[in-house]
Amino acid sequence: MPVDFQPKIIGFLCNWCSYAGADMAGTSRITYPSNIRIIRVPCSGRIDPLFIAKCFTEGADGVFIAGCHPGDCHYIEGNYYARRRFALMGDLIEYLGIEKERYQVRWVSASEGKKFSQIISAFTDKLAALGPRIKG
Amino acid sequence: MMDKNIVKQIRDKAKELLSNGTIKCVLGYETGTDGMNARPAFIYEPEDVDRLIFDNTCTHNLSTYLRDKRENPVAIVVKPCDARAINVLLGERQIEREKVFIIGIVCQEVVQVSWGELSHDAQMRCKICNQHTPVIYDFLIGGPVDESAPKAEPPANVTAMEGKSSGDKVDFWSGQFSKCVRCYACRAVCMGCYCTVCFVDMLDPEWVGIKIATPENQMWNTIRAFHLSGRCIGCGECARVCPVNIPLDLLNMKMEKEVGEHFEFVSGLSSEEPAPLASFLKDESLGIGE
Amino acid sequence: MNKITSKKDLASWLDGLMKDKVLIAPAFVDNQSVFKHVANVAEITFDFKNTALSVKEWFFPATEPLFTIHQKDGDTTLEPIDIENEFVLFGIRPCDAKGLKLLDKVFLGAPTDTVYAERRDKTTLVGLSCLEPSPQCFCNSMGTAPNNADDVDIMLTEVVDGYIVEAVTDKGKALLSVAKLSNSKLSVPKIKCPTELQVKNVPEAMKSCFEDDYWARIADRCIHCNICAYVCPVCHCFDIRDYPTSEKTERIRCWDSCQSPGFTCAAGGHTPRPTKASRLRQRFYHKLLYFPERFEDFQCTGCGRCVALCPVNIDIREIITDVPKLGEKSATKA
Amino acid sequence: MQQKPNPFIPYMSTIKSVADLTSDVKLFNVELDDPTVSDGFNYHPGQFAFLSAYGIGEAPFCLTSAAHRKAGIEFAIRAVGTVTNALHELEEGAKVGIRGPFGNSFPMEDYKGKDIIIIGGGIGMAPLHPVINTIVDHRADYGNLLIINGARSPQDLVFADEFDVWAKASKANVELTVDRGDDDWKGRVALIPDVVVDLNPSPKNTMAIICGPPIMIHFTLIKLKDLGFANDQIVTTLENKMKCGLGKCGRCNIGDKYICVDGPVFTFEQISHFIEQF
Repeated sequence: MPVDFQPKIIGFLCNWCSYAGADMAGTSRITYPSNIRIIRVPCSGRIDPLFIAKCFTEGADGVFIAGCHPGDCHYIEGNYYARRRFALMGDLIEYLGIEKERYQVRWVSASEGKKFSQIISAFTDKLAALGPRIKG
Repeated sequence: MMDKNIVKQIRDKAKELLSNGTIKCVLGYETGTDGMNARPAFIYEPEDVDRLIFDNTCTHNLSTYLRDKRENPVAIVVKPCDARAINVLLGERQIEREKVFIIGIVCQEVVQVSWGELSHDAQMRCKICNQHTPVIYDFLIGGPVDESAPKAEPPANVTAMEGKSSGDKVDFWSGQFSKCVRCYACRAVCMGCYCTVCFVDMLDPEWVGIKIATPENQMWNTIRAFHLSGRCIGCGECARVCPVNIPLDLLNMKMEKEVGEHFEFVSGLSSEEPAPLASFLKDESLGIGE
Repeated sequence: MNKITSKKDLASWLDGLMKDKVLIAPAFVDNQSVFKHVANVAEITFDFKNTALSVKEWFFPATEPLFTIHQKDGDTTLEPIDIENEFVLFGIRPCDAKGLKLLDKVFLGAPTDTVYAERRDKTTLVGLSCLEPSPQCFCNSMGTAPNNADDVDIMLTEVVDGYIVEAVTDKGKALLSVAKLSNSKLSVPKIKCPTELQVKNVPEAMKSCFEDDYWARIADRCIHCNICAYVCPVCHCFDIRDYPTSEKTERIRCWDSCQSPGFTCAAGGHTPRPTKASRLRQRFYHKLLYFPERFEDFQCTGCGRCVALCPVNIDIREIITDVPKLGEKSATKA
Repeated sequence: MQQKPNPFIPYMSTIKSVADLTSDVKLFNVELDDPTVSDGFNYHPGQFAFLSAYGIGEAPFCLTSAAHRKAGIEFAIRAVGTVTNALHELEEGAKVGIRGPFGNSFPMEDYKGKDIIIIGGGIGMAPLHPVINTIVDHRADYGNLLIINGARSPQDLVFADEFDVWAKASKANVELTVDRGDDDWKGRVALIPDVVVDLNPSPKNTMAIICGPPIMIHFTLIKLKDLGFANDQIVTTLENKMKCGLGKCGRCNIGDKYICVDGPVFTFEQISHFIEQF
């Protein structure tokens, strides 16, 4: 594994909480690794498992998903449905041989800029240690 | 191995329903061109009912044909597994209960079927089945069965796969998916795959590229398995029809196992219970988000 | 006097061929016999029933780039596909060889499909007689036979302790120049496919039953998967689309099938064959009437793959048998 | 061995101009980059070619230009699918690919001395455009020219700029009709088959050429037959889905014909012998 391996992370963030949380990190000048490419979605309920599979197919080393804390969904219950999907999708990709560390779902509120930054830093470190997902 | 009594009851019922005009067609089984294995049969006339048979080669899940026959009332011969498929279709509003007359058959097992070969080995799914009486029917054929057998264990091959290292899993599945020629027989034969436009056929956005290569094939098979989570009733038809022998049931059985563990749900037991991915509990954590 | 080679000499001949050619041969993978690239003779299985996929995939692969598109700094260039290697396809059955002969009519007819032509050109076919035809086979009815040498470069027939070797073409003779052969009084055994069908009147009969309800009744059972088309050694329909990646775009051709609902669906949604019955009918009319009208041969080799692999037992042999009777039925009606 | 060119590789070409014909139809003028290829690219009214949007794919389009005018290769393209939408994104100077020309053509020689009725619906005018311009440019060779062009709305009439030119040619008449008019529309609001009945053209020594949506062709055909037109006096182009243009991909197969090589131009006499009717 090359020493300077920089994992590619695709992040899907809900517009109302987690994207605002990432924004909060930015405006508060809290840094986090630039390995994550963020895609803003209206709600974690919008994140089709297709997106996750597509990211891994296209060569992502990790997929990060964040939405409002349960109970705080802007659309009342979008993240409750999403939670079930994410649980099953996690089981499926692990079964296919994608290490479960490569897939992370977290609840991040608009005020949790610091938490967002810490999560991304830790996730990036973990992926760097795992090495590229597609070997060779 | 044909039970003459069962066959007679099917034929009599079919004749009665066709003759009195209750239905227009009977979806059942007849003997195939190899003279030993069954194939689906569509009977429209009372005088044709003698084509109908039933034996342990009747592996096809005929509920998959109900989507083609929505216009007129039909009768359908179902095994217990197929009966659960009917519940799924009813629950998803794909068929109307009044238009389907269900002839349920008490079933012990079906054997592995391949054209021109007569097998005596029960299908793996049948070995762990503990549902021998259809959960839904209008007319039941076959005697009572002791259903007190212990609840089935998760299939051994799923547990074995779970125990493998990530690297070994990748090797196994890449090997399997590299064989896929995307004939989509798994989709075509599946009662649950009724979408008018399947994601794999979409061009804009194009979720799966045209190239028939391992990553695209994995994408296809992964998402198909996901789309069947909580809906698959384990008829195993996808694995049976795969011309290159990809063990697709290994994916579906895993998903059903997880659906059972996370949501205490078994698909098709009732048409009223909400589907697990179309419902939620507020206070379940599922290990997500923490 | 026939030429014969021992099993040991055959193995060393094949071994030698691998030095400068790629050897494709039957092997067992996951309990299924398949044609694959083999790196040594030990991988080859000499005793096999027909593979699930025919050998057409080595000439008209399930998926292949037709050329590559490079787009960089506003500049677009097209790069043709280069087929570098020469191939030996060992173990091809006469039914599959007949399939290639029929595919040649389509792909080599003007304008030549050069991608197919180059693969065909660079491959030598070594046939292997089929000593035990399967119950689904009916190759004799489709103008070939289990030991027919017409469509290969070299034909091998297993006999006690070895193989009778027939050098059929110059290409085959060239390949055999390094083989160890001896004379033998043994002759090629007569082998016949167990199933024989009356096919002569089928195209004519097809003409009068196009509107028959028969096709809809068979289509009832059809689940419109693409298995029959993909396992067929002669089905040649394909799709073309671009496959872009960050570095380049490949224009990809891949198998397609007239059974799939989107096959004739044009942009905008117009579909000339919207029903399962119309698509199923197209398959059999193409095989048993249109192809014969255009190329004077059935688009079928009797390999039996679609018979054995159809998930719902749609059996072309049954259709070939039924069609003339339908013709009679409509003739009496008229 | 003689090396044949790979028939799937298009000629590299450049878009010279793009013009809006309607809100969803654009006219592309394309030039082949290699002058030798360009000089050898001869085509006739009714023929088609594949146009590549690199990175998306290619699709067949009829050649809208009349080759004798030597004003570049033109395609009138309506945005309906992935390839056409991608082409609509392209601007002047963009690289595209052309494969062709493919298919048969309208036998213009045989039409000489005859009255011609051109009936086009919507984008169906595209293959008729070179026919009209061939007749207009060689006016003495043909009899009366009647053009009936219909569209959903006045804004959907393609080639509107040329109506006046066509109408001013001698022995020529242009009849326009729309399904729905608007405040400015003074012309007909009627369906094409009804316009045909209304104009009551004589079938004597006349050829009728129809292109348009299948439903329009279907009903116009009935009306023309009522007026006494025989099947071999009515011509159309069949527009099946195609992928190769070489008679190999199988999509445009109808009976023993492949529309891409045996068509797209057929008389209804020929079509009536097809075993399968679309």
